[in-house]
Amino acid sequence: MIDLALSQNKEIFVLNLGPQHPATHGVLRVKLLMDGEYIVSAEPVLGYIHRMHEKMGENRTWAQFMPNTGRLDYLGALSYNHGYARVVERAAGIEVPERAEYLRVITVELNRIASHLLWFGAFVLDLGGFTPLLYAFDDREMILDLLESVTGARLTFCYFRFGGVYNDIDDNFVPGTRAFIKRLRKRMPEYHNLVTKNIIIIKRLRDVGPISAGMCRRYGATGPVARGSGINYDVRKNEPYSVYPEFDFDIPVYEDGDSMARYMVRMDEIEQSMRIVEQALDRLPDGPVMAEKVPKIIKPKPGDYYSVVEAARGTFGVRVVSDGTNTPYRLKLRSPTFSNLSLYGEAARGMLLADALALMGSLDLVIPEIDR
Amino acid sequence: MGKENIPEAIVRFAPLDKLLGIGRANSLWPMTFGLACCAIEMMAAGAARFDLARFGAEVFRPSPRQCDVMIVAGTISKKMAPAVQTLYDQMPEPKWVIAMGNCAISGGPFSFKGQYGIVEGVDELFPVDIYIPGCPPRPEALIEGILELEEKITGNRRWPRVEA
Amino acid sequence: MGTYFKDLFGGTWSLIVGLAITIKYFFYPVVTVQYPRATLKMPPRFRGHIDLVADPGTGAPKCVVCGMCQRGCPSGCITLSGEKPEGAKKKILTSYQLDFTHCSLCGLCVESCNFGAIDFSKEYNLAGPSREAYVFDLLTRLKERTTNVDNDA
Amino acid sequence: MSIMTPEGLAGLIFLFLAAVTLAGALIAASTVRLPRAVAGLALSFTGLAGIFYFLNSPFVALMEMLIYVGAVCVAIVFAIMMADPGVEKGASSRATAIPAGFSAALGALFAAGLIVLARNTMWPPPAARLNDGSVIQVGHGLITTYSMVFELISIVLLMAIIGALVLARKGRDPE
Amino acid sequence: MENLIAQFEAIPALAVKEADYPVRGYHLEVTVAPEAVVAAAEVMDVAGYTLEAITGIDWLGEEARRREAGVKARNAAAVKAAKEAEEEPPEPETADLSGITEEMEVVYDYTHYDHLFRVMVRCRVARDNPGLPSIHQVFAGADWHEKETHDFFGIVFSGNPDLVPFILPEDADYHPLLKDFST
Amino acid sequence: MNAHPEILRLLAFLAGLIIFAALNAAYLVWLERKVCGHIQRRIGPKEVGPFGLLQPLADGIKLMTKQVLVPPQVDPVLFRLAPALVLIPAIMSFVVIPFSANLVAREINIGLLLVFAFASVNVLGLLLGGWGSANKYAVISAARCVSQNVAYEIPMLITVITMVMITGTMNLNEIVLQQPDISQWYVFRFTASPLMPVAFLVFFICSLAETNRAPFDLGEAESELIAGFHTEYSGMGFGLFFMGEYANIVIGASLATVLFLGGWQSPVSFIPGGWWWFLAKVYFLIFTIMWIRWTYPRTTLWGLLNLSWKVLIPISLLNLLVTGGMLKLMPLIFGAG
Amino acid sequence: MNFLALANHMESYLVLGALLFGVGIYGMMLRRTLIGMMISGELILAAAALNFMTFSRFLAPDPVTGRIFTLFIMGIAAAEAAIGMSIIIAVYRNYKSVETDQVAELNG
Repeated sequence: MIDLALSQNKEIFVLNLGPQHPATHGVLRVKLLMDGEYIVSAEPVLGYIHRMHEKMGENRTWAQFMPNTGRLDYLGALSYNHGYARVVERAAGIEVPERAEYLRVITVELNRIASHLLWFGAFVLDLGGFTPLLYAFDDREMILDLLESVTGARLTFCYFRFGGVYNDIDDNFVPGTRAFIKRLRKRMPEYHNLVTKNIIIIKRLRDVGPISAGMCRRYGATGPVARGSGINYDVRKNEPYSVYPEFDFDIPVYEDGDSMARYMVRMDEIEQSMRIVEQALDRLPDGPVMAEKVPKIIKPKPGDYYSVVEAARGTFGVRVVSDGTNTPYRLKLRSPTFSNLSLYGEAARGMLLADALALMGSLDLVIPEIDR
Repeated sequence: MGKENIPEAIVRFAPLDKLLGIGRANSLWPMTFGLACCAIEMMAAGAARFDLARFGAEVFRPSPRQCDVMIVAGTISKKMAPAVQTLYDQMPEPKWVIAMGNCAISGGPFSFKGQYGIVEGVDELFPVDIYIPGCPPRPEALIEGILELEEKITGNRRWPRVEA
Repeated sequence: MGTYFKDLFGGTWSLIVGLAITIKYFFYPVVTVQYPRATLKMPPRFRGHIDLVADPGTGAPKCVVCGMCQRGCPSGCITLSGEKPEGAKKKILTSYQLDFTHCSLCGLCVESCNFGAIDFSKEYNLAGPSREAYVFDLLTRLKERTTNVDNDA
Repeated sequence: MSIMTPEGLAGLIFLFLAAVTLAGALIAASTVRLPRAVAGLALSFTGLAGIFYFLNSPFVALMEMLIYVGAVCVAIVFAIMMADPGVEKGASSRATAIPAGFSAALGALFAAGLIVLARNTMWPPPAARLNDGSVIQVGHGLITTYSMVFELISIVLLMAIIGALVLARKGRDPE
Repeated sequence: MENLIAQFEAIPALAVKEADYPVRGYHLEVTVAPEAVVAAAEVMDVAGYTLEAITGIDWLGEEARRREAGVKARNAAAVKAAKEAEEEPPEPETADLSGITEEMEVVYDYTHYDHLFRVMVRCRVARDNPGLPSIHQVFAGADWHEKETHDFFGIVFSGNPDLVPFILPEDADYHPLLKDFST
Repeated sequence: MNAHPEILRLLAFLAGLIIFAALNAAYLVWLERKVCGHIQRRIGPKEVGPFGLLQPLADGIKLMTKQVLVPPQVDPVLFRLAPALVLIPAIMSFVVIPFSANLVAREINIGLLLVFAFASVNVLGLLLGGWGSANKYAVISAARCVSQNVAYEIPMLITVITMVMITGTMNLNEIVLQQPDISQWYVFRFTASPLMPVAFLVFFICSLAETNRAPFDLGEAESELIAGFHTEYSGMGFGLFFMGEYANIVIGASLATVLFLGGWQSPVSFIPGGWWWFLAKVYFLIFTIMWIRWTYPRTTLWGLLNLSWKVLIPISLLNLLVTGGMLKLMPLIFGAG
Repeated sequence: MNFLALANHMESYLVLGALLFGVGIYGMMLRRTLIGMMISGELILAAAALNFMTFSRFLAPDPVTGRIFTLFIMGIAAAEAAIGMSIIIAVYRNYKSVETDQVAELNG
């Protein structure tokens, strides 16, 4: 494809976006074939931050792998904690107390808001607006303070344990979270006024980078990318887990499939996550945060176990193969952005460079999670 | 460390050197160069809560040609190492390197026995001036690192020390 | 044509609204915490590197050299050794090395300790020119801490 | 005449500008790197603009800057970027290559002829001025006496625009 | 679902087994021969499924372990039986480890956007010179997953357009997730 | 040593202007960092000197003593020439800017034309710099800059022609003198054309685009083109580009002030007019430019060209027509004079 | 002869124009690319413009005439640059070359 295009037209040149480039949010490299400002073909090159998570999984005990999950997708670390904790609990048959499930949902949803806020800022940064990033960081810092007061970390949380969570919340957490949600509710209209309704943003996002529902299916896209293309798929609803069925929330779906749709999905998800957190805080039951009968050394029965959760970027799945010992025999991490990014090459063809970067931003990439 | 390639001045003029040092120390422009988790904390350090700009160090330049300090924030994989090396080589002298986070210092949690993919510490590639441990370090630690680097350049510290 | 004028006037209005928001924040107070001059309060659960906990009575480390933390650590950053003096009931800690540069601050070591002998320190602003400085000898640190406390008292 | 008088300084500046003009022209005509040739051309035109200033016409001088440096040179650099010849290739492939010496001789011949002509002609004495030739006069001239020229410029420019569009368009889609 | 099972059996699949979803996390487990993975993918495509992931598992030494475990169990049973019968325990058997072909496995995870049904298609290939056809014609997203599996396990997906090191460095000739891999 | 006073005056002004341009570049950067800081609810430079006022000095020292890398692939002549081509015309343009009634380096009758003549050279500098860098990002950036500049020069010049029609002169000081108080400012001179505020807006937007400022900073689009045409420049080469950029901003704001906002004339009766008013107006406009920059995201190339061809050029042409009509109409209605 | 007074003599301008013209001719002959030839052509046009201006300054009773002709030349030059550029682009797109001898087939 590339050679053919090169041989046919001398004006086409190769532009290497990355591995160090401000728009790739890390160390993704995209090999672009450009005809002037138009992209003839785009080919992401991965592996610049391959950190051997799956190999490490085979070398560590079940519990020791937990910190790694927080480093897969450092923006939504708790979702990944959750996914891994769930699959091991499934394999080892561990029940989680209800309070722990509530705490998991609250922290995961807060983390999702933080992740979307950061994405929002970074996305607008890709489009050239710097200030919304810092406003988003402002709000995000509040979430991080809340989470830090519970988990002790700001970013790479390692909070969940098999059978519950590491420790209970402190007294300030519930009022703090309520105050934060109140604040964010006030801020969201400002974000919409500053960014969503801005004519430049609308012109840059509407009809840019359309992804059809069929394309999503062929590439296995999930999360906001699929929901922006009219696919009503969210693991929290389609394959209910934890205590999600107890909450009343909507899955935002937009039909257009363009960057604006994906943007709107995420912005609406922030609102829905706030709803979930509020309901969870209202109903937060008392009780222990750790299951009582958790074996010190976990040795699941041999066999395959699979579990998915809805992370901020889409469906995060963990397949573990146990051979009955205290280490996983095989640990496969199905990362959502890996699939979401794989459609980039097809979607970016024929686009302008600036639009292709808007498309890339709208996919919400976290590279370490792709490379694993 | 980072200074060893600078040609020796023909006339050495101590006060002028000192002035240069002060000028350079107070205008450390980092590179927009994030590798992994720590990059987010690097962004947080530039954000309103912590505000690296107070020390004149918020001018994140995307081009290595215009940077003074490279903040290596994250794990360096073996595939990435040549690119990092190139970026370092592209920076004009005088230049400094901050290794932010355990991954950049030593490979961090990813340097297990039998690993095949990462460089165990950025100092295997080029000299590092300041190390900031943590996984990831808090933004304060990055600010502290910048201050330490300023101290290293000018030889004295203008700011109070914070004892945790 | 309709959309043209709608875009023109609606777009201009959206731009003005944007300007209004930013200028509003221009006059808002800043949220910066000026780090070396002012510091944020670390939450009680903040995880710095680990530190040994001294027995309040004797001032000696609580550690009984069971090695659980060493085994539990995913990154293998803890090396400890102890010896059993003649006639003593318990092992006594002779060295406790923490290679903080490999630590991932997961807290598995603290959790696995049944004696409450290690805890997170609150050091959040470590930075310095040498890598070796972050291989901590926790026993020495503990001694320094206790002597400091004594001096203060 | 002393240099430290306005007239003397002006004379010095004139010489400087003339040198700049010629140097720029030589660079433009002889360097093999086309972007440099354009830089030389721009230099030459800048010098020429200064010379026009000496000829009592700051208006034309500024127009020279605006049109030649700001527009023509930019258009040429653009053409270079589009076609990307970068460096002119050697003459080896060309059977009809004109040797540089011959070119130079021809150029020198023309120049010498013109110089001789200029120096040996008995120019009539300067005529009495009708007006000061200010911008207003130029404007008046353009729409009264020389309205034909004005129309012609307009038509030429219009044709240039259309022609450029047609040519570039055609080139874009060869099918 | 019956429909799906029938279709899989028509491929033909080696085994179609319903799984215990709450325990395993998937509903249907289909084992196919390497030649049949494309047909299985087509079944899934027609039924409107999407490909979630492809991965490999290295079963190095698994057969040997299984035989040893079987022998061990038999020995134990024999010892127990002898004890009950108050006889001399018989000479313990030793496992016959000859003639083992080491295997690797490729796992395809399918799911559906609209209803909850997860299908796992597994396929065993020989460990030396492992290969099976690519399904990227059916699911475009499989391309990257296959490249990744090739990187990690060295499994060759014939028909994949560009099976070069993808996540590993360009010049990598090792497959790190093999059980006998060491640096 | 019998230097002519006129020469001395010119030399003094030249030195003054260079210093002015340099100080402006330095302190506008400081101002920009402060403004963006406060818009983003942070402090901005603070620790280097009081209020961070020594920050530009530190940056300057650093940039000047930084190694100047000339990468091997570049055309060294063009590479070194380009920053000068950007900076020098910008400083030259200051020559005709009337800071006050007498504080003008050289008052010439076609000052307006001079500014545009020199401003057009700026483009060539960017183009040659980008091309000379032999870096793909720089080349794309240069091409973008030029198409942008060409597209926006048209509405800008049409607006300026309209202004020349109204004022009847290209002498900047005379234009200022025509606007003695706030009701006479051309931005509010509805008797000349009811579209005057729009014309001001068009001019302002065009000067944003001409100086490659956000939201039209396509040339330096950080998230797309690294650092655009100055990707390969280090140390003072980059510093000169920076100075040129800020000098151009000052010129754009000055022109807008002179043409529409009454230049150095005082808007209120109790404070006399003078350079302070001129600077106040200019810096207010510059503040607005910064405010805009830190509010909006970047447009795309097509959005930018669309804006020029579909919005600004029609509006400016309409304004030209209306103005022409009004010029003929007003004497008929109000009588000659 | 006082070199500093040259600015007031018509001949000096004419000589400069002649030299410019000569350089233009030289470049025109030397150049092999369309762009190079265009650059040299601009030099020749500039020489002509200089002569117009000179005569207008020193000889003509109405100084406007020469200026208007110079403006005319500038208009022509701008038009030439525009057309030239698009021809170059068109030629390049079709022949992938801007070397004159390689596009000789244009002639027939």
